[in-house]
Amino acid sequence: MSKEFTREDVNDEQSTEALAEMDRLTHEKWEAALEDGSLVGLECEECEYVTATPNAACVHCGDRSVSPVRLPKQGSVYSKTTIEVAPEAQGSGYQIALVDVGDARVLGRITDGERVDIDDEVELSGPYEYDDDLAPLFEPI
Amino acid sequence: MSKEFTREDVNDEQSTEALAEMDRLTHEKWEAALEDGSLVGLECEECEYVTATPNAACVHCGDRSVSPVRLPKQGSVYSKTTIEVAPEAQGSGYQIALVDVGDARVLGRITDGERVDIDDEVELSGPYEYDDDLAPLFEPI
Amino acid sequence: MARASVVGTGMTDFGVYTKPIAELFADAALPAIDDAGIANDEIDAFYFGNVLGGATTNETHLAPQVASYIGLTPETSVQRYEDACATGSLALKHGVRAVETGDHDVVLVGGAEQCTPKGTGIETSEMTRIFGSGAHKQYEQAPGMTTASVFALHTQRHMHEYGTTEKHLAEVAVKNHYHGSMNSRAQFSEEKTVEEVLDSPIIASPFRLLDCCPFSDGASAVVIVSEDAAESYGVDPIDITGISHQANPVPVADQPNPPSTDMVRRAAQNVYEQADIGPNDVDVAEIHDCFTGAEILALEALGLFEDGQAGPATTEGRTRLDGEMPINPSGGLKAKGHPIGATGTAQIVELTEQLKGESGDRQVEDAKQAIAHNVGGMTATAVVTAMEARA
Amino acid sequence: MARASVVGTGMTDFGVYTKPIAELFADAALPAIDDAGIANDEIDAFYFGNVLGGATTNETHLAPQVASYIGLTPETSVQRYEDACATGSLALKHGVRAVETGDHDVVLVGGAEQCTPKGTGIETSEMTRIFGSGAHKQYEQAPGMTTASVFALHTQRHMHEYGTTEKHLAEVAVKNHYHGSMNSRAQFSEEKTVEEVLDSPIIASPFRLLDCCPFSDGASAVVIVSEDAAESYGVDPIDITGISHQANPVPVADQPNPPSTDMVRRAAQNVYEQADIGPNDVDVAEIHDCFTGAEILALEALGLFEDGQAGPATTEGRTRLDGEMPINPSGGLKAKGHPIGATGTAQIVELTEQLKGESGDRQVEDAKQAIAHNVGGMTATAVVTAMEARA
Ligand SMILES: [Zn+2]
Ligand SMILES: [Zn+2]
Repeated sequence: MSKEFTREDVNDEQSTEALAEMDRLTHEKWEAALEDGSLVGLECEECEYVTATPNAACVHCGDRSVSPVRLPKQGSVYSKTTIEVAPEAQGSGYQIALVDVGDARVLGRITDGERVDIDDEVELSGPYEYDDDLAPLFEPI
Repeated sequence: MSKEFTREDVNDEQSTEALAEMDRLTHEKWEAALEDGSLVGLECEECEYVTATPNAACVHCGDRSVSPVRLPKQGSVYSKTTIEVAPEAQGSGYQIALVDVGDARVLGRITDGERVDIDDEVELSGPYEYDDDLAPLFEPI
Repeated sequence: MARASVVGTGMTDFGVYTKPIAELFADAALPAIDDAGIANDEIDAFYFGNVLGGATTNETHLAPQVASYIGLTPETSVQRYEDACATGSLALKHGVRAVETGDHDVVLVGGAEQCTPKGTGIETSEMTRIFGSGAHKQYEQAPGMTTASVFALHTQRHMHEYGTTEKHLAEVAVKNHYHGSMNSRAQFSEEKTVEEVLDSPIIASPFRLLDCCPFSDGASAVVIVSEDAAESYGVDPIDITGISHQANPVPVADQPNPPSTDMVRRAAQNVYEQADIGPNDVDVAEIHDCFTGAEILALEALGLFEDGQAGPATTEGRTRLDGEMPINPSGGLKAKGHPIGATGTAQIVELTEQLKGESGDRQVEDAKQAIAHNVGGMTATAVVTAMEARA
Repeated sequence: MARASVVGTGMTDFGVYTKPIAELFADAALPAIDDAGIANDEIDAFYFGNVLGGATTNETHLAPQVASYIGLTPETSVQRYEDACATGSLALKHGVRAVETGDHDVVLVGGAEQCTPKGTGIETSEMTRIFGSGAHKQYEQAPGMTTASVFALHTQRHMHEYGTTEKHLAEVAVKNHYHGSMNSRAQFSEEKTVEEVLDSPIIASPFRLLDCCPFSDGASAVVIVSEDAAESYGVDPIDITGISHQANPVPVADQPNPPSTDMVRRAAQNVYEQADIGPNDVDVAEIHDCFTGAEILALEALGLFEDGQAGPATTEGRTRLDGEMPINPSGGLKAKGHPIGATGTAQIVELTEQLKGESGDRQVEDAKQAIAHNVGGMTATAVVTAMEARA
């Protein structure tokens, strides 16, 4: 997969202005950011809703004025589950969690072997890969 | 797969009456007949339409009075095609044909290596198996 | 005032079937057609629900094939619907619209599905992957979310906020197995105890094996006509007084609290308005209890119990057959089974029989008003249907 | 008199896309919404067509996901349709019904599909198997029937009965590639010669590689409203004056002669009645030319040419852009491409532009009446749609 959204675009030093000047936030750019340790979301100018995954318009109000925003790397667990029966390539005995990162919420994978509970603080620890897709991986702080 | 419709039910000596007394012609019974060299179809009492594959009612008029009938083993080719690109397990360079068997028409496979044309006479030569299903195999006479 | 009327129903026992899907569906459809007392050529349209055929047996475009098998004439308008586990209800919605507007007079609505490892020839881990196909590939499947785990996430949050316990969940399973033990069509005929549920292995915490509905094969069908036409069919019609279909955002991270039942709340409000009833008027309900926690969440979202009260209410027996608000007299998805494309119309079959007083041992007394609740995908779609017995 | 009106259209270039399907669809849907000059919250319902997602990328229940991505609010009624290659037209049929009856005011109808080996990550032989999923598993797939071969069987019989030749078939491909060369959205921009077609390798006799439409990725969308409402959108509306959906028996062995186009003949007759026109009134048509023979069969079934005359007519240039009956000015499925869930509404996009006089180099002069013809499964389903420019 070509990554038009490069390391330079998403590193921590990147200005908020540079982020806002991106074209539509695509899955490809979102994944590239994740690979570089950043979680990028979208904020709606109209209703201020913040989402943690790419959309072409606001998932809350439908307005197209959505701008990329960098989400915090630390967040707290909104809910979690430990999964024992899963597709084979996912393994078993792992956790997933809905994590509140700033004003957004994202579904992430918890580092293998770790256990988190609701309200625990977690930190983005990198991308988790499954079937050629990347997902946020969190570990307890 | 259990075969409640046994060799005894479908051999050539079986009477038309015995066929007519079968419960609904199922795919399982149809396959069992095919395994034993018979092609069994259904005739509609209402509109006399004859089909070559199982149904719960007449595919032509919708009436439920359909009775199993033995179809002739010989038939003539209504149309045919030679297939070069197919699912891997089907191979390539094989023919399929719509074959008129008595008053019914059935889609069959032509024996590997043989070639038939429209109006050619063909004969049922056994079942062809693909993905656990059986289909009629025909060869030119 | 009714939007449509049910004049015929049929369904197979739910369980394991290896026969072709057309043959399976015929075992539901032909009885439904007979129940309505109509001939095949009176059926103007056929709306067929099936979800997984493409992935499991390489079968799409099943509607014309199934229609031919059951003898619907080629003039019949036939099509397939797929909206995950809400498939049957979405097909029903379109059928209701078709007869309500007069576009069609008689519509056969139904579904058939094979989900069991034996029925599909696919083992459990791979079926778990295929079941998960309702989830967002990038933002839900990738981190490892499964069908059980999305309801698990909601239920865990519900437990955190309201004090719902694993024992409350187990009581849902026990109650639905009890109801299912009186339903000869149910996949599970045996009762279970709270201890048995709590001793069963974890699938996705807090859900254990006995908190989860099984993989099922089966089929169901209903014949619907317009309210006015219903009388002429010489049968006892049951009216569909409302049907509402609502969506939630996807992925689940964008769904609002309380635990992601916003679409159910909207659907319930809308359907109560259509039917001119309130939750207090409901005598019996079939609920989408794919997991025990899903029933708890639904009972509250439908307004049948206050938020946080469905767990205790279940433990107190208030949702049992002899309770004040009998839920899932059929045994629900939990005990009756969940052949997903057939589930929506199977709920309608159960409620039609309940409203006709023909449910035998599991009859809810004096059932006049009923609702069905069907959820699709990763809590992305809900359909709520209201039904009423004629006075 | 119109059943609905098209007030906005959008489509992607057809070709190869590896992006998620929601992103692909947005590139068709957002332009369609903009074209209609409406805001997202004015859209009451969204009918989404996708066929293969379950089998190719383990994605079912895509409608809510795609709706969220393009910012449709959760109150929007969203659902998926699957009826093989006729999927988009079936979704359109339901959209037309919804606005005609007033059930919804504004409906977004569209489809997206990824079929290319690169777009799906699945190689050709396996995609051929998945494409064949519209065929009856036991009585069509088992003997080895593929999508190409069902049209090949019909075409061989047509050649036998009417003297249609391989050169006639090649002329269809040449004509559609010529049209496609003027369509920047077409997957193939190069013209082809009869010799090139006849020299290409056999896929299923009589069809050679260049008789067959390609595997394609792409998306298309239209916004439809009721006839009365159309004026208020401040755009130039194009009316849908008829839409008819008809089925054929399955399996193909039970389909009647002439070569299995009975359902198209019924759909055409029905749609001409709805639109109060005859085949002689048609100025331009988009035809389901998945294989060259399919266009020949369709032209006759639609009454545009006498039985047996479509081959010679094509060779004589009568179906070219400057001929008396221009067919597939877009390039058709053959040259434009065939992302199957998107094909039905892509035909509507082309015809809307033609009837508005906005088709540039490939504009059919004075186009006032148009029809679209879309076939699904193993010649099991046909949808014919009639469209008209306002005077
Ligand atoms: Zn917003
Ligand atoms: Zn008949």
